[in-house]
Parts: sequence; C-alpha cells; structure tokens
Amino acid sequence: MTAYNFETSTPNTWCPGCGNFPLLNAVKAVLQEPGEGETPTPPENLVLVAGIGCHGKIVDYLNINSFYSIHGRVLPVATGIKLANPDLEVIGFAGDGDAYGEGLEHLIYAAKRNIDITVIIHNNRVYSLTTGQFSPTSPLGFPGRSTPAGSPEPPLNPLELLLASGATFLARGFSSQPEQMKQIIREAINHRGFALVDILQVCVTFFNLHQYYAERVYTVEDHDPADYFQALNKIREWDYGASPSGTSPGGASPGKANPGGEEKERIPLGILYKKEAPTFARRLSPAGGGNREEATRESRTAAKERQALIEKILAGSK
Amino acid sequence: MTAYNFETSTPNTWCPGCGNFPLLNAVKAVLQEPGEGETPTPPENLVLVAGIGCHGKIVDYLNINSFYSIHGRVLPVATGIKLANPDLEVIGFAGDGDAYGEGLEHLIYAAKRNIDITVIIHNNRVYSLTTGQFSPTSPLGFPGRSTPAGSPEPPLNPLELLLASGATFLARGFSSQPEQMKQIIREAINHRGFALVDILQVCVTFFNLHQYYAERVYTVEDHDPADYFQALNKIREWDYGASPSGTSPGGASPGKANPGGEEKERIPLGILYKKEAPTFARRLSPAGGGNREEATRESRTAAKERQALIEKILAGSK
Amino acid sequence: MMKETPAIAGLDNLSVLVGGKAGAGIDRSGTILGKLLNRLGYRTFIYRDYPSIIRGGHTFSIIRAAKDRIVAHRDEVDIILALDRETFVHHQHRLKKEGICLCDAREKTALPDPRAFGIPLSEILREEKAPAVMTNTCMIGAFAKATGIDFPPLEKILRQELRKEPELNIKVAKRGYDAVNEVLTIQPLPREVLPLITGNEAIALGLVRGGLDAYLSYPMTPTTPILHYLAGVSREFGLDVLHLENEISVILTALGYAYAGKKAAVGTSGGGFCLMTEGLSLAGMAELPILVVLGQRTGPSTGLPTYSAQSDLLFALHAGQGEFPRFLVAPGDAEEAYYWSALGLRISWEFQIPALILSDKNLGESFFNFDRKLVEDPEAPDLLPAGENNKPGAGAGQDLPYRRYELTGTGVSPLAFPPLAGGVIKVNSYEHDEAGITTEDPRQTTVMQEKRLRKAEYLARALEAVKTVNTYEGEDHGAHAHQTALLCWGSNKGPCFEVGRRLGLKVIQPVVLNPFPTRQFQQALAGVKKLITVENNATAQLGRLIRNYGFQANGEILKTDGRAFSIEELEKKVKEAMA
Amino acid sequence: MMKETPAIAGLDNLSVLVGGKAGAGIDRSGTILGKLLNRLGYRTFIYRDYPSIIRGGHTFSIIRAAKDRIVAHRDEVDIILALDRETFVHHQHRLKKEGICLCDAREKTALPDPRAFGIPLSEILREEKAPAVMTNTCMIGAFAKATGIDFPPLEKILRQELRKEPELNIKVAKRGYDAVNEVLTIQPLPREVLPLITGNEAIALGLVRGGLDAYLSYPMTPTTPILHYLAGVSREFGLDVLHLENEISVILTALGYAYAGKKAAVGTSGGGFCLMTEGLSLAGMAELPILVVLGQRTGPSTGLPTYSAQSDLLFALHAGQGEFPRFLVAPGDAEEAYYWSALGLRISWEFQIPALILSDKNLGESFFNFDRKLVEDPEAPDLLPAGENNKPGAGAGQDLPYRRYELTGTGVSPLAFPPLAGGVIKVNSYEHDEAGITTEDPRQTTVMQEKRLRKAEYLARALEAVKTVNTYEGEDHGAHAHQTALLCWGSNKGPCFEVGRRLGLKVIQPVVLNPFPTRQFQQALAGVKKLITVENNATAQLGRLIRNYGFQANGEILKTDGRAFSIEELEKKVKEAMA
Ligand SMILES: Cc1ncc(C[n+]2csc(CCOP(=O)(O)OP(=O)(O)O)c2C)c(N)n1
Ligand SMILES: Cc1ncc(C[n+]2csc(CCOP(=O)(O)OP(=O)(O)O)c2C)c(N)n1
Ligand code: SF4
Ligand code: SF4
Ligand SMILES: [Mg+2]
Ligand SMILES: [Mg+2]
Repeated sequence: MTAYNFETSTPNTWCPGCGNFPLLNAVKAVLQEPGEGETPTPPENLVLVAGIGCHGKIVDYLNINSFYSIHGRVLPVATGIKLANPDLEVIGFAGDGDAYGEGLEHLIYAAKRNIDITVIIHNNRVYSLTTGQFSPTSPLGFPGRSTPAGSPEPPLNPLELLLASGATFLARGFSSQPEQMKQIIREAINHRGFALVDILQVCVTFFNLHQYYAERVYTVEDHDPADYFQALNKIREWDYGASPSGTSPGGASPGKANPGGEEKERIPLGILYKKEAPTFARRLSPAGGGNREEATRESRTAAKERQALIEKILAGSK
Repeated sequence: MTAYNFETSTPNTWCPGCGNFPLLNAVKAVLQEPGEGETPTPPENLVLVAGIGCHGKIVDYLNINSFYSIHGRVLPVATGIKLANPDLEVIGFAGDGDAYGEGLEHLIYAAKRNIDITVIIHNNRVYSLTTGQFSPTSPLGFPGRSTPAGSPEPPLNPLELLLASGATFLARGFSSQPEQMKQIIREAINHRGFALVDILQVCVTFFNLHQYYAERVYTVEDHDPADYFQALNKIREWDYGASPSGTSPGGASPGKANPGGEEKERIPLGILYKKEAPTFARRLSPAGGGNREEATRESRTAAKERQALIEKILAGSK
Repeated sequence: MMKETPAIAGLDNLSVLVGGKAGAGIDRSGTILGKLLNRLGYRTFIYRDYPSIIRGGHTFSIIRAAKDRIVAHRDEVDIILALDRETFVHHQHRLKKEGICLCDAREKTALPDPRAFGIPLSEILREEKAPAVMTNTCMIGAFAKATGIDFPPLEKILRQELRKEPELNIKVAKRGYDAVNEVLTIQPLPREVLPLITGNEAIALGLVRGGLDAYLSYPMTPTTPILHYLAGVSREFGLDVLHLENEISVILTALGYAYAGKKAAVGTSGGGFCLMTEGLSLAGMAELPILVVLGQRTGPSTGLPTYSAQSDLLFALHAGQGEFPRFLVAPGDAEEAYYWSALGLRISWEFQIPALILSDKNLGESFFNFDRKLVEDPEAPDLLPAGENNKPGAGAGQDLPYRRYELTGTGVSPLAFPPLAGGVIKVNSYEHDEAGITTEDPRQTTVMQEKRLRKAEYLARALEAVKTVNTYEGEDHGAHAHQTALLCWGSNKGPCFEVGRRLGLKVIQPVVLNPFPTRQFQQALAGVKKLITVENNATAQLGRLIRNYGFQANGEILKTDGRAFSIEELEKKVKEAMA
Repeated sequence: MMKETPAIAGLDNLSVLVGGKAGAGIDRSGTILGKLLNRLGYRTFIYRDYPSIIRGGHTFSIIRAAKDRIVAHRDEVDIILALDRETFVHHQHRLKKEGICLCDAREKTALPDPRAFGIPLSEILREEKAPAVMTNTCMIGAFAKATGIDFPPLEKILRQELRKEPELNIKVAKRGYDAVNEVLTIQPLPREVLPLITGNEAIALGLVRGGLDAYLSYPMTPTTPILHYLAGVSREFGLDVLHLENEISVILTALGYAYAGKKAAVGTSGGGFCLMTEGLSLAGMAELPILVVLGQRTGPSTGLPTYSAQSDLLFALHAGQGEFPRFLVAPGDAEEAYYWSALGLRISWEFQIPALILSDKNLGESFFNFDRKLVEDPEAPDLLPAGENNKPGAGAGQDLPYRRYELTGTGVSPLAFPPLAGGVIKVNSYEHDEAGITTEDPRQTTVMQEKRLRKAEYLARALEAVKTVNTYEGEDHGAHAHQTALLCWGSNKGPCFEVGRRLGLKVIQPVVLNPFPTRQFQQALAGVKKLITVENNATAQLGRLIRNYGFQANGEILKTDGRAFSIEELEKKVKEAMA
C-alpha cells in the first residue's frame, strides 16, 4: 500500500517564517503517523473545517475532505458534520478573531454540549488577514491598526472561559515547539468529547512574539489535568497580557509593559485540563436518556415506511 | 416637589404569580428611593434597555426612558447608550434565552470591557414568551417543547462564565425575596463597572420552581466578594442542574433527579463577586492611556473647526 | 334555560367564534370545536388570532364549517362562545342578527343583548371542583347540545385532546351539555372526513416526506410549531431535531449536515432569517443544499410577533451577498405546503441550492382540511435532464479524482459525501476551482459564477413540467367578469379563491416565485384586462416583482394590520377596486 | 546604462504599472508615484489590484496621469516598474510597443525584451545594507530620473510617506536615480494641484463633515481602511472609533449611540452586512438614524475578498424584514463619496431612517483627485418642509408630554434625547403607539406603518432639489450618437464617462438609488433610443431595478471577475453592444 498523499499542489501564501507552517506540519504528521498502538483513521474519514483568516488557508494545503467555512463559524459547521455522521473525525481550524470574537457564542456552546470534535486555534493574537487589528487575545494596549492609541480592552483568557463553559479537554501549544504540538494535537483528537487546543501561533508580520514566548514558555509537569482547581490555576497563571502593569507585551511600549528587572511571567504549555463526560450525541441516544435511535437513523431512507407513518398521522388528525 | 410617577397606564400582561412582578417592584423601589446618603439619579437620566421575551415587557410598565431592543441584543444597545453619554444610568433587562443564548457573545464582551452598566437577567430558566422551550440554564433533561425527551445539554453556569470573562460585579437574587433583590440591584447600579444580577425569576406557567428554590436558597454571609477564589467557590456551589444524578430539578422526573433522602443542594444568593477595575470609558480616555478627549467630545458640534481641519487634511493629501 | 330555537342560517356555512383570555385554553377549544364539526363531514377551517402574551389579553378562534372546501374565515359569525365578557363586547358586531352567544350566566346581566344566553359555567365548575381552565370544556359541552351534536363523539375527541384529567373534563362537558337546549341541528354529512391540520404540520410532514434527516431551529413565531411538532415525532421518523443557541448556529450547523449528506431544514421568521442570510450566501457559493422555512409575521423588527404579513418576499428573493440561484415557493394551503416542502427539499438537493418555503402566520397556524387527492407525487417530476452526471451520489466510485465543483452542462456537479474512499471532498466559501481549492483568478471566477447561475436556468426548465401557477375561473357572473383577475400569493389563496368564486372573477396564484414561472404566468393572464394584486403588505411586493418579467398589475388591495383578509372585507375591497 | 530615449506617447496620458509580490510595498509605491505625478499638476488616478494574501502573490497598481480629469485606468501602459520577474511576464501584453520596463539588472537576462531595462537594484541595496522592501524606493528613484523629474520633489514625498528610516530610503532612492538616464521628460504643469485621496478617505471625511460622532466597525475588506483612517484621526475630530466583537454588536451599539443623540456610522461588506440586517430592520421600526457604508466585493460568501463587485444593490434595497423607508446612494468618485456621506448622514438624522452608502472595492480603494469646486454644500439643501415640528431636537422644551412617535404630516416625529427633563423617550422594536408603548392593535399598526412610509414620500420630494442623476453629453461623434446612452452606477462612473466621451455617447448615472429619482431619470433619458447598462454583476441589478419604475435597458455589459473595467475593455464591449 502506498502512503496516502496529504499534500495539495496549491502554492502556499503564508509569510516566510509564519507560525502556521510548523502547525500545518504538526497536523500533517499526526494524521499521517498514528500514535503507538493506534489504528490510523482512514484519510477519507477525516474532515477539516476552517474559518476565514490566514489560518483558514490550511485546508487548501491538505488533501483531505474540508469545509472552508465563513468567518467565525467553524464550530457550528463542525458540529453539524459530526452529528450527521459520527464516523467522521472532525477537526476545526479557527483564528482568535474568528473563534474568540466573531463567533464566540458557538465555541462556548460546543464546549457546553461536549461535541466530540477537536478545535485548533491559531492564536496569533491579532487579525492577520485583515492586516493587523487587535484581537480578543491581544494584550491590553496593543497598538493595532484599529486602535493606534492602544487597545482599550484586556484580553480574554480563552482557556479560562472554556473551562467555565464545560469543555472537557483544554491544551496550549506554541508554534515553535513542533513535537509538543504533535503530542497535544494527537491527544486532542483521541479525546472523546470537545477538545480545544490554543496554539500560540507566531504571526511574524503583525505581532511577532517569537522571542517573547521563547523566553517564557514551559511545559507543565506533575500536573493532574483531571483536577479542576489545578487546571484552573495553571490556566490562570498567564493572563494573555490583561494587566497593563504586568509583564505582558503591551505592544505600544513593550519596555514599559515589561519593565527590566521584574521577573518574567511564565506561560504553561501542555494539556491543562482533561475530563471524561458524556458527549452530546450520547446524551441524544437512548443510552444517554434521549430518543435518538441510531438504528432508525440508519434506515432513514426507508421512504415507504415513512410514507405509511405519514398516512397514519394524517388519519389520526381528523 | 411632587414625587416622580414611575408608573405607566399600560395593562400588565404577565401571568398572575409571575416572578416578574416582584422584580418590577424591586426595580421601581430602588429607582424611587435612593440608598442612605445617596442622591437619587434624576429620572430623566435613567435609561432602560430590554430584550425580547416576557422579561422585556418591564419597560412598557415603567415611565422611564427606554429602548425596547431585539432578542439577544440588550448588551450592545446598552453599551452604545452608555458610551455615547456617560451621564446616563443604563440598566439592561434580559432573559436567559436572550442574554445567555441568542446574544451570549455580547455579554462576555461587556464584561471583558467592563462597561459601566447594570444588567438584570430574568433567569426563569426557560423560554417563556415562545411558550416553554429549554433555555441555556435549564437543567439537563428538562422536557421543554423543543426537547420532549429531555434537554440533552447541561446548563451553563452564567456567573462562572462571567467571572472568567472579567465581570467586576456578580450577584444572584430570587424573585420571591424582594428585599434582597432591592439591595442587590441598588449595589449593582452603584457599582462602577459592569454589574450582572442573575435573578432566579419564577415562571409559574412553564417552569414553576418556586418551591424548589424556597427550599434551597440562602444568603451568603462571611463572604468576601473581593476574593476571587471565595467567589468562584460560591458560584460553583450550585450548578443550575448540570449533573443529572445530582439533586437538581430534572424537570422530566424531578423525583429521580432529586432522590429522597439525599441532601438538598444549596443555592447561595447575594453579592458573590465585586472588584474595582478601570471601565472601558476610562481606558479610552487620556487618563486611561487612550486618546478620547472628553473636552473635544463636548465640542463635537463645532462644525467650523471640523471644516477647517478637513481642509487641512485635504491640503496635505496632494 | 334557553328560550326557543332561533333560526340559524344555512348549515352549508357555519361560523363559530370562541374567545377569551390568552392562556384560558381558547386555542385548544378551537381545535376541539373544529374537529367536532370536521368529523360530522363538514369541510372546516380555523382562523386563530392571539396576542404575544402568555396570560390575559384577548384571544379568539373562528371555526368555519361548510359543505364545500373553504380556506378562509368570515367576519360574520353564527355563534359566539364567550369565555369572558370582553369576547362578546369585542365581537358583538360580527354576530348575525339571528345568531347566538353563549356566555357564563354571571355575565349575562352585563350583556343586555337578546342574542346572549347565560349558562351556569362557573357554578358547574365550582360544584365539580374543576379548575378555571375547564370552563372551556363546559362551554364546548353546551355548544354541542345547542347545535344538536351527540355527546359520544364529543367525548371521544375530548379524550384524545385533553390528556390531563380526562374524566373530570368529560364530566364538566357533560354538565354543560345537559345545561342547555338544542337550538339548531347540525346534521352529519355522510361522506369522507378529511384530516384537519395546520399549515405548519403540513410543512413538517412534507419535509419528512421529502426525506428530511434533521430539523434545526431556534424558536420563533410563527414557525415554532414546526419545531415542536417534529421534536414530538423525531423518534418515529428517525430525525435529529435540534434547538440551538441562535439562528446563525442553526443554519451553519444545517450546512454541516448537508456537507455530510444529511438532508437538513431550518425554520425561522424575519429577525432570525436576517441572521441566516450570511449562511444562505455560503450555501449559494459552496453549493450546499438547505431548505429554509421562512414564516412571515408583521414587521419591521419585532413588530407584531403573533400576527401575519407578506412583507418579506423581496427580502427573501435577494437575501445574502452576491448572486446565486435559489428556489422560492409560497404555498397557499395545507396541500401545497406539504407538496412543495417535499419537492422543495428535492429541488434543493438535486440542484444543490437553497430552497425557501415562504410561509406566514396565517398559513402556518390556521387549520386546514388536507385532501390527499389534491396532492401530486413530489417524487414524480423529473428535474435534471437524463444522462447528466449530476445526480446526488453520482460522484462515488468514479474513475477520475472526485471534483466537488466539476463543470457540467447543467452546472450541477456530482454530489458525494465523506467518507468517499479514494476521493477528497472540498467545499469552499471563497471562489474556487473545480476541486474546491481557493482561487482569485478572473477567468476561473467568471466560469464558476456562470456554472452556478446555469443551475437556475435548468431549474426553470424543470419547473415547466410542474404546475407552478394556479388559476381559478369560476362561473362567469357577468359578461366580462373574467377580464378581471385577482393576483395573490401564499395564504391569500383561500380568501381570493372564495371571493373570486362569489364574484365570478379569475384568480391567479403563482406558487413558485423564483425562478419566476413566466410562461405559466403569461398563460394564466390570457384574456385578463384588469389585474388586481391582493397582498398583506404596504408596497405590493408581488406587484413589483412581476414588473421584472414585463407584467403589470393595475390595482392593489393591501392590508398591513397583521390580520387575515376575511371574505366580507376582501369582497368589499374588490368591488371598490373594480368600480 | 540605458540606451537612447524611446519615444513615449503624449504626456497628456501616461500610465505607469508598478507590480511585485504582496507585502513588498507595491501599494505604497503606487501612492508615492501617484503623488509625484499629481504634484506636477497632472490629474491622477490609481487603480489597485491585490490578492487576499499578506506576503507573496502578485500585486500591482496602475498610476494614470493626464491633463484632464480621469477616473479610470487603461489596460495599456507606458512604463512598467517590475519589482519581480512575474510582473513583467504578467503585464508584458499591456506595455506599449514604445514603452519601457524597469527591472532589476539580475532579472534582465531572463527578460529578453528590448523594452526591458536592468537597473542594479539589488546591488545598490546590498551596498547600502538596505532591507529588501527598499527595492521599491530605489526603483522609484530610477523612475523619477528616467522621466525627467527632479530629485528634490521626490525627496519631499519620500520623507512624508516613509516614516521608517527616511534617510536610508532617500539614499537608496538617490542611488536609483543616479543609476539611469532620462528617457523622457514629464513637464510640470503650472496649475493647481488637487488632493489625491481614496474613495474610503472621501467617505470618512464626508462622514466627519456631516457631523459624525462615532464610527463603529468590525474589519472587513473593502471598508477596513475607513476604520483605520478614522481611528487615526479620532483624537483631532473628537470621534469615538470602536472595533467591536462582531457586526451584530457594531450595528446595535451604533443604534445605542443614535438613541443617545450621537451620530454613528458603521462600515462593512457583504457577510458583515448580512449580520447587520436585523439591526437595520430595528432602525426602520424604531426610527433610529444610522448610516451604513456597504463596500461591495466579489461574492457570494467569502468570494474574492479583495476584488470588486456591484452585486449587492438589490440586497441592500430589501435587506431586513418588513417594510420601512431607507436612503440608498452609490457615489461614483471621491467628490460624490464625500458629498453623499455628509448629506446621507443628514438625511438619516432628519428623516430618522437608515442611510446606506453603497460603495465597492474599486471606489473605496482607488485614488482619485478631489476637486473641492465640484462639491456642493451638503448642508445647503432644505430637506424637511419648513414649519413642521420635526427637526432633530424639536421635542425638547415642548408643552405636551413628549411622544417619540408623534404623528405629523411628514411622518417625521420630533427627535429628543435623554436626558430630557420632564419627558420620557421610549423607542421600541415592537409596533407601538405614539408614546412608544407596545401595541398589537390593528388600526394603530396600520397608522404607524403609514407614518413610517410617509417619510419616504417626503424624502423623495426633498431630493427633487438635489442632483441625484448625473448625465454627460460629450461632443457628438455622429449623427445619432446621443441616442445611445450608457447606464451606470457607483465606480463605473469613471470608465463610462471616459468611454462615453471617446465615443460621443450619453452617459446616465443615477447616484441616488432609493427613493428612486424617477423624474430626474426620465429627464436624463430624453432623446435616448438605446440604453445599455454597464454593471459589475451577473444579473444587471440596476437594469432590473429601473423596470420597477417603468424604464427598460436594452443592452447589458456585465463583468463578474472582480476587476474594474478598463477603458479599452469597456470601449470594445460598448462598440459590440452598439453594432
Ligand atoms: C462576517 C465577516 N466579517 C469580517 C470578515 C473579514 N475578516 C476576514 S479574516 C478576519 C480576521 C482574521 O483574524 P483571525 O480570525 O484572528 O485570523 P488570522 O488571520 O489571524 O489567522 C476578518 C475580520 C469576514 N470575512 N466576515
Ligand atoms: C432573532 C430572534 N429569534 C427568535 C425570536 C423569538 N423569541 C422571542 S422571545 C424568545 C425567547 C424568550 O426567552 P427568554 O429570553 O428566556 O425570555 P423570557 O420569555 O423567558 O422572559 C424568542 C426565542 C426573536 N424575537 N428574535
Ligand atoms: S500575516 Fe501573520 S499569520 Fe498571516 S501568513 Fe503572515 S505571518 Fe502568518
Ligand atoms: S409565561 Fe412565565 S415568565 Fe412569562 S409572564 Fe407567565 S409566568 Fe411570567
Ligand atoms: Mg488571528
Ligand atoms: Mg427565560
């Protein structure tokens, strides 16, 4: 058997040095090489969903089923695909503007429902494709093109928000650490339930935080991701630059925002939270207390039976 | 001086016994009688904003400036009014479907930005005006008209979500405890920053939880609302019925959901979290690091100056 | 108790109004009364009028029964069942001179009208320790006796319709029954009894008939009942029925279903539809099938949430940025709602375009008789030319690498779903090449735009074989009566057809509104000199639409108060317009 | 280095194309080149073509300079400045026989065309240790010398435009300048130099001129530059400029501003506009002023995000459920963009209705000369009939209790803002009474609907006094040339006016599209036998719109590839259409 070819011939138009490249490679590697003792998902059972932004181009570069969606709506599309066919492995790629801004409500609901999908956020903390505005995770004071005097709002901590929303898998990676990205993404895909991976993806053009991250990230150890409070503490350890007087990159005046001498804050990477819980599909099923019969679903096309049932209903409506 | 008349002659069409009545009365009382040592806000400086649902009718019953908005959009409207004129006291009334469902993203952003408004959620945990579907805070398994086999998703804990979003004032009241509602609402209005009050408002027609709440609620004491972790613990003490095996009202079979003999869960009421932080308007101002000159704002109408400035810009664009 | 039998007008046309406070069970009473008359063999129609209020506020239903098929209500009523005083005060003017009004004995003194008859409703309830909501049941019992209907058939209906405390209900009904005298006799008609369903139920069943896999919605009047109905039958039909966080999620999730090969429909009204328009444009670009039920209500904005309108036609036609084909149909009664929902779903899937069912509150929430014999087979018409490689699923098992947007003669590409062994299925909201990869190339853009619009041409051709414009030519009531035609769409079909019959006018009802059935419309206009458009909007939207195709209405009858045209009202206005 | 001077066509019409990879500073170069020619007294226009890609991908600008006013680009160019090889390969066909192409000396061997001249750009950069992006500056220096422009004026522009490392830039430019010989001489024209601004800047300044208090947006091409621009000048003008979480929030927050008495505008494109439609309908019902800049781009859906279209006209006209008046205007150049943005804001506020500025990528992102003398005073026209109690603010200080929706002759109610001592201001998305309290009454509903629609009538009357339809009748090039007219709207004004002039055709450009200026349009049509509509869409949307008013186009020139019409292309198509 020849190996499946995951490449397309589409020319890649990301900027040289963009953190999306290692992210793409990590995804490709995970899909190509199953983890130890795992049987690989057949490539035709994979479906990728993307939003609109630099991140979204990833689906053009992968020879895999894909739904290149609209800005902010990766989550409902991915939810629909997964519910329609539970055999498909659905992976969403979204931007920080996309998932934490434009369509934030869907993200919270996907977590609340524990939809069995994986979402990878290309969190470059800026709107890149629209040429550099502040985003939901830009540090307070970030001087984007829509906020030349500095962004007037502190960032969201998306992991904290999603923890509060009921997400069952939360992890953080860094685009300059490919091995760890692979490991996290692999575990996220294997997780049964809603998995979100926040990748600190460096945008070299509009917000180059490579050095900043490199000096601060560390991988969590001796961490029990099943423990809510441990998870919460790890998640809150870094606030994405919410405090202007803190050590986050204030963009406008990084010197001021990160005064020399003060200790640098630390940014934990790895799987920060993980918990087992019934998925939405399971709760819909009789086993989960619902009335969604998988068997009936299979035989949905039995038009004749339907017709008979319709006639019965009509006969009863007299 | 004759007292301002807060009543309208509009006939009230809430169901007899609806928890919206005491809520309306509490709001009226707070607006009428300022707290000790406070000067009352002149009635013409009050603005109410409502969503669409049973809750929204409250604005028809109050002889106060109001913006009866559309479903799910109380927050952006209230934000716009407050930013346009900081002298106005803006109070939003929203439903659980409205604010935690349809337009959830705005709520999170109002908290993130710390917009200086008060939002009161008539959280009856059901869609009432549309005749009884499950809502974002209905307990898991709730048999609404759209989920006759029981809702397949656990509820959000809105206070937990808002704490994670950066809200600076979070409180919970109960529509059958008018005095406490008054006190909470008064403090919420006085709070400088974003204040959310989640009122457990009994809907006698579609989800009558009066008795259920009456047996479980208590007022927090010895609680330091400025302490994040204390607040979080109080907020997580009750999960709005997320755990099917817990003691929340499962609606479908409350007996099963609340098995006899087991200890009843407790529902804390009162001000659960409170913190001082710069408001969005302050951050926009020079004092907050922004460039929004209040002085210039006052003289906005100086059309001549503007005209001259435009000519200068044009002259510079050659 | 009751004095001697008043003369009631011909039983080929009986109207009963039942009214009371919102939340008092008026709606349910209407259904029970409707079924009662329906089972006697009368053709039945129920018009429902209720405010956006859960309790209190005035609500009423008008149940009309006749020998012939009817699909509209009359202003004038024969009987009023007044569950509160307001009902009589409000509707007194409707009551025929020789009509009767049944009310609670307590109220009788306040209603000094000889047509009002007091029944000891509250007394009976008190004696039976029955809750106030059972006043209805008691009243219905009285009605049955007064109109000479036997008790057993009523009992049967009550058992079916009232699940809570059936015994007490029946007892109370019987006491009402026994408390009055027969004042007229409604003779059973020995003929087939037809189902009595709402337009919303017809849409729901039509969708199921068309092969629906999933219905997704966020509640919004007037389509919420479709959500409730399908949620109730989801198990039997193996449907996914989901109530999601908002309408944006609803349409995007539905497009996810479509991508995975499952037929999804969504239902909403104006405000929710606004939020779906971005998804609609995505469906157009990505060529994903989707069916949208758009139930119109009085706008703009929140408007009158529980009242009707026909003011979203042009919005529905142009909603979403850019240009892409869409199918738009406005059924006029239950049979059309059923047929076109089923066929609409097929069209959406065979052409991979959005299909919109334009409903309104009057269509969705009124009860109609459903006559199976009037319904064609929605699977019968061939839509795509034979031999074209464009049937759903045709992509599977091909030799070539699968290309989601393969260029074909009809513009319709083979449709396949994941998992497709050996094939990759890419859909894209950006302009794209045949494989679904993003492009910004000017030539490619033009070609793809043409491909998508070509589907509209083939759809228009396919619809030539289907009846897309209904016409009615009744008996000619005068030399040139047929030279005048009423133009109508959607739920105005009923009143227009009846008024047309009464006045001997031609009636033209285009059911399909896009692609516009120009040829069939032209044919329908043969011999017409004066065309009067009848619409529930302020700007004659259909009148404006037909101008695009070279036609012109020369009269307008418009109504914007949210209420349906009654026969009398429309007749009067038509006469004025003809004068 | 350079061989002898090639003959370049008449300097009354010079076109320069500068191209390279996205992210290489092409856009900036275009601006500098444009300003350079502009300051010499030439009338200048810059067409910009770039992909939705941050780095890489081919980008180019065409700078056109002429003695007379021009508002369109030509295909044929005199000079190509090729920052990469692809630029020459792509655009070779455009280059005049006697034109020249400047490129890096390294590339020259790969471009075996006698018109290509190598300049040691990379060598200079290496020597000066300048970053790659300064290749542009070096090239511009070479261009200036080659065209006989003095260095000091270039230096001045470079200092203004290049804030980062100005000295190095100037050094590099000078080295480029010194590396070539003069091949032609662009003589300065001794006359007034006009500002050179983009359509987006014109819109932004027009809004400010109209009294804007706040601009709210979520970034979306092609209106993002308005957000950036106004954010940059917010302090000087005392504006609130907010980038919010999504477009729903944008329009609803703006309506909050309007309620509080602050003039707000929002900007977006198709997908974002979809999300605003529900808010638009709210504005219609609640009678809140709002101005929406809708920048069209190639759809449907995400489409070609950085290319143009005119395919949202009918969507903009009908967007939002229900019926309510709206003002819709499509400016065709910078002066119109400025004037109508200012007047549009006034109209929105005086009539308390939504106003839409229908822009497109070509209008918004091209650079135009801005001639103050062509702009009327946007405060001049009287809009509302004198003596009516309906001016903004008229509500304050009245005797009566204030009623937000007071019925008036024009339908326009007195507008007041909180705090209003002694008055209560209630706006409502439900149907409401004069005080703003919810109603479901049928009569009230009809009256209020009429009130709102009455405003459209008065607006139409007010606009009679303003020039809403532009016509151009050039010199007559033949006996019946003026019997043919080109119909156009928005950014097609430029190419149509120029082609009309060349061919002696009449050109008709309705600027206001709703309320449609029927009388002025009728006048414009006087003597026209053949009307050819020129549009950047597939279905001739303006052609369809005019049918509603009884007019008919009998020819269509449509283009859907996202690119602007060039003069040559349009001329060819017009000739075909006339044949
Ligand atoms: C409804 C809508 N609004 C706005 C846009 C324009 N838009 C395209 S990408 C983008 C932001 C991209 O930021 P992000 O999601 O962080 O992605 P990145 O480019 O940083 O990967 C925006 C605003 C759009 N396509 N659709
Ligand atoms: C966009 C939109 N979708 C749906 C509706 C219909 N609708 C009106 S009220 C409501 C839900 C009300 O629930 P909630 O917000 O909890 O308010 P309650 O009636 O319980 O006070 C819905 C879905 C609407 N008006 N607008
Ligand atoms: S702009 Fe930023 S995110 Fe986009 S491709 Fe370039 S480096 Fe990557
Ligand atoms: S339905 Fe419920 S929330 Fe609405 S008025 Fe009645 S009791 Fe109150
Ligand atoms: Mg980003
Ligand atoms: Mg509720």
